[in-house]
Amino acid sequence: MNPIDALFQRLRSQQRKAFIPFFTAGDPDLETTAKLAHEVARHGASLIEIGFPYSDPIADGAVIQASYTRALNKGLTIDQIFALVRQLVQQGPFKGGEVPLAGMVSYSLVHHRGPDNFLAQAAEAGLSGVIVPDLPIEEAAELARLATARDVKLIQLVTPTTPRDRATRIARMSTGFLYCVSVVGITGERQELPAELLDQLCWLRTQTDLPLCVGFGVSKPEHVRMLKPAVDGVIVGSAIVRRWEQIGTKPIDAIVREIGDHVELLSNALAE
Amino acid sequence: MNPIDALFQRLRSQQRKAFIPFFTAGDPDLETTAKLAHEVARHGASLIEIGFPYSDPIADGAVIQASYTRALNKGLTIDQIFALVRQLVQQGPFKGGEVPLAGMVSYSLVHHRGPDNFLAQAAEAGLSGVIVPDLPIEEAAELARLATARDVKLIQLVTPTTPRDRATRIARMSTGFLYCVSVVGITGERQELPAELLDQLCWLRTQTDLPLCVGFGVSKPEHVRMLKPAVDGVIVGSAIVRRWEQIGTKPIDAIVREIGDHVELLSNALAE
Amino acid sequence: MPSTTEKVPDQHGHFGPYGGRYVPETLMHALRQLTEQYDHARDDPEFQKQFDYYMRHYVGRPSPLYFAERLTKEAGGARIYLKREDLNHTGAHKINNCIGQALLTRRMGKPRVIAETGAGQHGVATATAAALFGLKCQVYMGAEDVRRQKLNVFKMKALGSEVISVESGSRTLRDAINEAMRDWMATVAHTHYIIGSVVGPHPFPAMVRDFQSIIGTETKQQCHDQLGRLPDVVVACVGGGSNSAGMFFPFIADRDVELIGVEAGGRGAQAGDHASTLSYGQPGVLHGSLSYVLQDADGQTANVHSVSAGLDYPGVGPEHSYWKDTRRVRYTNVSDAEALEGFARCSKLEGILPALETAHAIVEGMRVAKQRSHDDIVVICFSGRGDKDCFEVARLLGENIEG
Amino acid sequence: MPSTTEKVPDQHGHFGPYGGRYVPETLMHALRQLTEQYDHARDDPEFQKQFDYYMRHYVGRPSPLYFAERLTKEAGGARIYLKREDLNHTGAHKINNCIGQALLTRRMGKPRVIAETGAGQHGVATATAAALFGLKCQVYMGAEDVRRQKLNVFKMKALGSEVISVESGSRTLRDAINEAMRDWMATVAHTHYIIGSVVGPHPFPAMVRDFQSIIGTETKQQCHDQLGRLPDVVVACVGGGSNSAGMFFPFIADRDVELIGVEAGGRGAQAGDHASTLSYGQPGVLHGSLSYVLQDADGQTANVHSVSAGLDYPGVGPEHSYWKDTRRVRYTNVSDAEALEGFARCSKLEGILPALETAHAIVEGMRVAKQRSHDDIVVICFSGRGDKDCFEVARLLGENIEG
Ligand SMILES: Cc1ncc(COP(=O)(O)O)c(C=O)c1O
Ligand SMILES: Cc1ncc(COP(=O)(O)O)c(C=O)c1O
Repeated sequence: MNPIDALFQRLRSQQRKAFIPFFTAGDPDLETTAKLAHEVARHGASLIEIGFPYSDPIADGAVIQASYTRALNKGLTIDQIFALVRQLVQQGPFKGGEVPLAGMVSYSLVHHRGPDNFLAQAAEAGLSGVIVPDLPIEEAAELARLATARDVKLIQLVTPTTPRDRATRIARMSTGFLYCVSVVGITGERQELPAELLDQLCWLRTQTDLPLCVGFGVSKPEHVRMLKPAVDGVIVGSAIVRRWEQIGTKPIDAIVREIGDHVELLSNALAE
Repeated sequence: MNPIDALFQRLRSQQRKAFIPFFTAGDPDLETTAKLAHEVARHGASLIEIGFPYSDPIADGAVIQASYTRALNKGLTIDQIFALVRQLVQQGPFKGGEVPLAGMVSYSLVHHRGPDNFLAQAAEAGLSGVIVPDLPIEEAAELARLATARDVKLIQLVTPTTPRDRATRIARMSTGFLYCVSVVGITGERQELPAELLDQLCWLRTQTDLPLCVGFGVSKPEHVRMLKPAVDGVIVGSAIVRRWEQIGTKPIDAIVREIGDHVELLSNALAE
Repeated sequence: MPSTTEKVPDQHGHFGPYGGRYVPETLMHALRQLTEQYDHARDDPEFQKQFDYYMRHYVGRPSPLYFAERLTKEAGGARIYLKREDLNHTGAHKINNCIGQALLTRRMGKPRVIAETGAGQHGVATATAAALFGLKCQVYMGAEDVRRQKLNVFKMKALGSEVISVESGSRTLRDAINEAMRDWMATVAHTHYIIGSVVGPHPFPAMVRDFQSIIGTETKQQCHDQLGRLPDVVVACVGGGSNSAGMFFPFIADRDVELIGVEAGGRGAQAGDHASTLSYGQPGVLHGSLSYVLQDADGQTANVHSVSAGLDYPGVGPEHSYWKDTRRVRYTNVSDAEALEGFARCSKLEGILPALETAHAIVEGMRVAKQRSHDDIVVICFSGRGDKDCFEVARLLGENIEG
Repeated sequence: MPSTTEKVPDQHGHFGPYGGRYVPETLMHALRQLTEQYDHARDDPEFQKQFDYYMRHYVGRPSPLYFAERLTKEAGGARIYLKREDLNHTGAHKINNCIGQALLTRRMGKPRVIAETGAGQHGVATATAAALFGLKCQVYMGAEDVRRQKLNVFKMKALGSEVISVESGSRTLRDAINEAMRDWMATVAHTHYIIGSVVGPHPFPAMVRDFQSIIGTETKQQCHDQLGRLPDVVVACVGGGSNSAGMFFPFIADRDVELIGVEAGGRGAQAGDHASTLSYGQPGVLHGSLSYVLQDADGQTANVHSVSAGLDYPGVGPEHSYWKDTRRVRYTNVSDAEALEGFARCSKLEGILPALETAHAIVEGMRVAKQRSHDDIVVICFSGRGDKDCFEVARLLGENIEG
């Protein structure tokens, strides 16, 4: 069984929720990214989303784009990311898929490498799923077919502007879980979560058995507490990634610890 | 009899030619202009043309315009020029009109003061004639009438491009003498005098009894010698005026003397 | 009072008491030749055809008569229409005249043209026409202006013209004109002098007006086609007076059409603070013709000021003096500050950056429109685009946009 | 090989394998709405009438098809005609699209538009259309470009728009597009994003092409009226590909008309030295659609270079990719040095300063003309005027004309 499916089966049976941190591969460097993975796993991460830096990420917010730029400016390559994944899954909680790893990657990069080639390498390295945020279902059929063949989950997104019939179709195509975007717009921290989101989540429950995980704009324990009853997991990205803006003014290890603490704070809120 | 008419009568009877220097009133200052008048009279000037500085002299060359600009920048006024003339004609060779004074003045200035007013003041001050280089015969009838009434000579110009029938009409309207422009173009020094000029002068002789004086571009004894047989006088302007460009690098008196020497050189060539 | 519809100028170039030829004898022959050649050309259908051809295919005419809906709303009165000379090739009305005179130069068989220029607009237009017809071109420009207007100097050079920096006098437009006249006196046999406005000795005022009359002629036709009637008011800015003369002339006989010329009010009515020749000047002689002029007590040309380089001239075309005295055209002025405000309003409301010259006309046009009913029609001659003025406007707003 | 005259794009915006929508789900709803609204508008005679009205009265269309006699002589072969988009309001073809999309925005009842801009041309055109229709407008511009293009920044502000300096990524056009997309994701309910070329997700490539097709449609009509037949060759420069798409599209079914797209050859064929996407790139995804793109070995967008800011883009419209693969259009390129030479030649011979983008098309047009007989006709899309490029050209020639 794919580790992501296994994870949610396990969590559901325990009536627990998934806490899913996101960070960029190679920001500030690959060694630190590996450290960070262990740190967040230690502090309650159930699944980790690893961002593949891309030069022109229209689907991501300014915080994540800046992080991508920092990583690319150091010459990061996709092969290095796969190598990182390969190394991670040989140790600790990543070994055997206890804490699965998913890649967040622009279709520009997937297309360039060739979809099947990309998926083959991702699977071989040890990624259990991929999120391709700029590939709507109209263009996704082929990649979905290939992903199924390779047992890589292709996690689709729904947003508050997605009409209901379309959301149903997206849910039908998604595997692993359904990524529910919490706000109109791009990733970034928000002060509040919109009430309609809860309605949408309730409705989605009636449409699909897939786990529902909410991301975009989640940064505080209050957010997590508010969401908890309606979701199977929460995804936290920008709130983590932006900590790397401090690099140069703070030691790397201190930042890694800070992120670990923040993850613990949020995952505790989810586990309360 | 008007001093200019008297002058040419006298010269003709002596078979001599008029040497007519031109300089700007008030460049470098009025005191020096007065000195210069005496200096050139002492060195052979038969008649002096005094330039009235004007801000936009399209009829004059760059050397004379620069001189006008210098004088105007010091705040020179027309009343001051008339006062200078008034002062000059009370002394030495200017008293009694032995060396007549003529004004060279743009019609812009004449028009502004009112033509009759201007002529009245010019006559009162002691100018025997005026040259208005930007007033062709088509526009000159009124001024000619007023000048005749005030016994001020209105000296007209012909140029190498003036057709013969037109030259005849100009000669008919001119009084005092006929100002023959030697080259196509504006005042300024030239290396040579055009041969056609001599032809034109010969032909003009058959058309008018007025004295013929040649100006524009005369600067060297050779010019004067070449012209002598065909003319009643030569006019020298830029070659004199440009000496004032040295001001600041040479004492004023030295420049006055230089001009005197140059005038002597040229007037001697004419008297040879 | 003479009727303004009588044929002016007369054969000597007199518009009533104005105009004429106040130039050195050296130029008289050339001016007579030019007058003759121009008279022939004007009556020659082949010449007209050529002129029309280049106006249409090269300059991009007819320029639209555009209903300025938002300016109209803002003014809250008469409907405002803009005659879009800014859409012409090189961005202003200047090119109409330059093409006309360049064609005439070719017809006269002269291989060279010269021109004067202030801020550089007429210089660029002349360089353009010279390139088009393969004429050698030299442009006289005051040294001060050369320094301030590097972009236009670059353009003239790129178009193959030589720019001659004039160091005499005030080192600005006036001196460039003086210097160009001087050049012409020496080169008249093979050179034509393309004067940039309805100024200078006869036949220039009439000739430039005729070439620019395509503005008014088109406007009249467009009013007829688009509105079914004549406009009530026509407004244009007046520097030397060419865009206004070209706009007004075809309407002169239509006595019901009110014509308004707008001069540069500058900083105020004091001598040296404005360039409102017709408002504050008096008849005088400048640059070869008799017309209103701004002079000091002695008759020396006065210093003038305007935020707009193209209006910053102490003279004006003689026909305007005639129209002023005969009351056919009313002349008024608009200050620097008002013009800048007009620039901002027109940009924000219509999406058209006006030349600062044009901004003067816009201000007056809106003022007049405000006082009239929505049934009335005010046409503003939109003489040029404002790209050239952005640097100056920014400077006045305290922004540095250069370099 | 599919026939190029088949109806493309299909309902998902696919031009053969190209185009589509590679955007976040957040935008999908807005893009579907936009597609629907645009489809209605396109078929609505009232909308067409409005578009035509503003094209005629505001933009100044039709732009002339001008016989370039001296360029023709210089090339010494086929007759060269220039389609004068430089005479449009704001000086290039960009305004056609901006007016179209601004009208659509008004029709959709949205009060705000955003746009991206590189050198500032599309930003100024968008700010212009926004001013005209009273829309709030914010323009995203890379911080580097804001610094280099102060004049255009000033113009946008004067037109009432806000310019947002983008500090992310390479701080140039690419990043401005990314940032604009992001804004749009958050504001799509009341904001329309006016993309400046035939790029981006469906329906933009088709919609922009349609608005720009007025170029080719007019050209065809003018060829008919002036020449009595179709041209033999049509040449246009290709940045994002909008002026070329607008020019080519109406000729696609006329298989006897040779169509040539000219990309920026820059300093040479090495990666990073040019912007010849179709010549040297490969299919990939950028800014929401699948098309040829310049990428590095990993699929990251490559650095590109061109002397011309408007061609300096690593992508190209998907329909061009389709036309390339189906061989309906031939794509070639012209180097920086050649383009500068073309700029100089056109300026000196025709009195028209071309935009550096346009200069690329001129060079290729003359090259082709040279190889053909005088009976043949080459039409060059004269996409814009060169005023904006004078500073850069002067800098390259070692002259300082700023300040
Ligand atoms: C756009 C524009 N309007 C008006 C003028 C004023 O000239 P005129 O009064 O001759 O039309 C100029 C002169 O440069 C100009 O560039
Ligand atoms: C004058 C001009 N031509 C061409 C282009 C290239 O764009 P496109 O290929 O979309 O026509 C631009 C872009 O700014 C431009 O300004």
